[in-house]
Amino acid sequence: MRIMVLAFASFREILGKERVLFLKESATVSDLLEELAAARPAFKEAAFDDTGTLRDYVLLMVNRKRIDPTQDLSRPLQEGDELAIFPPLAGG
Amino acid sequence: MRIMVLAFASFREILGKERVLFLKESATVSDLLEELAAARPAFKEAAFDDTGTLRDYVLLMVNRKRIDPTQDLSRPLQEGDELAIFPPLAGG
Amino acid sequence: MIQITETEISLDEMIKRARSKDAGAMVTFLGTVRDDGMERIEVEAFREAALMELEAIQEEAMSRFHLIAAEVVHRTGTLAVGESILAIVCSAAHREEAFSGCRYIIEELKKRAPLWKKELGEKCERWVGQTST
Amino acid sequence: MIQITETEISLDEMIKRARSKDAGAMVTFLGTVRDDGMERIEVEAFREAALMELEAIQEEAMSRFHLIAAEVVHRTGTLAVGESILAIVCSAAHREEAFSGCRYIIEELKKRAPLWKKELGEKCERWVGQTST
Repeated sequence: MRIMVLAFASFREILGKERVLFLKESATVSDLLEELAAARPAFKEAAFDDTGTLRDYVLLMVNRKRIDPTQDLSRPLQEGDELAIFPPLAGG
Repeated sequence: MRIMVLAFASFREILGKERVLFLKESATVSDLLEELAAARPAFKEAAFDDTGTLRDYVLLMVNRKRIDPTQDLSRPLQEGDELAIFPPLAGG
Repeated sequence: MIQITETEISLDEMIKRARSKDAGAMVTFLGTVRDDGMERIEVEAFREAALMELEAIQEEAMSRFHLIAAEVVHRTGTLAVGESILAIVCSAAHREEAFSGCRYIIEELKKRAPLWKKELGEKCERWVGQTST
Repeated sequence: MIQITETEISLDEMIKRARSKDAGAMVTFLGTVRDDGMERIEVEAFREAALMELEAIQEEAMSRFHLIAAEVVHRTGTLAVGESILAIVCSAAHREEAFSGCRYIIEELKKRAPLWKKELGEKCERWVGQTST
């Protein structure tokens, strides 16, 4: 299935602003992040700590709604979903 | 001695903006107010209640410093003093 | 800058004066003539005393809240509904200080500055904040 | 009106839109680029998500604080020291509501709107609010 990945700020600098990933059916948010990490060592280093846990400051949205990385990484994605990855907000 | 009286807002409408009063030496703030009340019945009505007490909303300044009408009416005036009379503030 | 003026307030000019490379936040208060059933208001000042008081308030706000700039302009004369009576502009390094400084100035101005407003309608007129005599 | 824009913010236009005969108070917040040792900043937005969030925040502020108008404009792109990053204008019948509404919008915007700032200096660059990776 087709997932659109958007990245912002420091993660945009590593991943580019937009990319489309094709994943197997029933892939989860976690699967997607691991795929990105495997493809881009710089992303792996920026997003995961030495034990392979997602770092605190990685924020995620699925279809423009924030998800909780401590609970929702196992959430299955759907065809056409949009996942956004970004660091802590700093507007204003 | 010569005292400048300034009046603002509703009291300006009764007394005019500026007037010079000539009072006997050692006259007090209270003496000045009574002189004004005697000269202008409308001022007497606006500034004093039936018992002859200065109404709460009459505010006074001597030489641009607020004085407390409950304590300072017996204060003697000096040649050249400026007394300002006005109702509660309503700027902004 | 502290000003009491008969002419229209230029918030734009005030903001320009308050801008600074050290400022991260600027908070502005604008008091405008609200349609309370009257047509216009008259604003009167004890000019010299009000300027003195506003300068004192400005200095207090600057030092208490570490403001970079504080501008206060109060209008006098006849104003129509919608016009600006008062503008306050405070700049500071951070927003907390700019908000607090601006709030301090408006609250103290209302308590301490000798200024008065009269509402003028078709049929009646009334000094604001005064019980009828 | 809610806007995320690459072009300079016109506070003047925002204030015009927020004026109303029912408003007695208007409070404005302006966030500006402070000289923190850098030369300029870059502001980035997740545009669609930020607009949605700002609209939600605006509606909350309008109804909680009985605002008459609330305007929010956030700049994106490259900004020099002194330029405006963000402007918020709130009008209300009374000052308490206008201050609270303006304060609410800036605090919620900082917490909820997907926007980022990068400081760019001669020798270094740094995403604001992020520990170095």
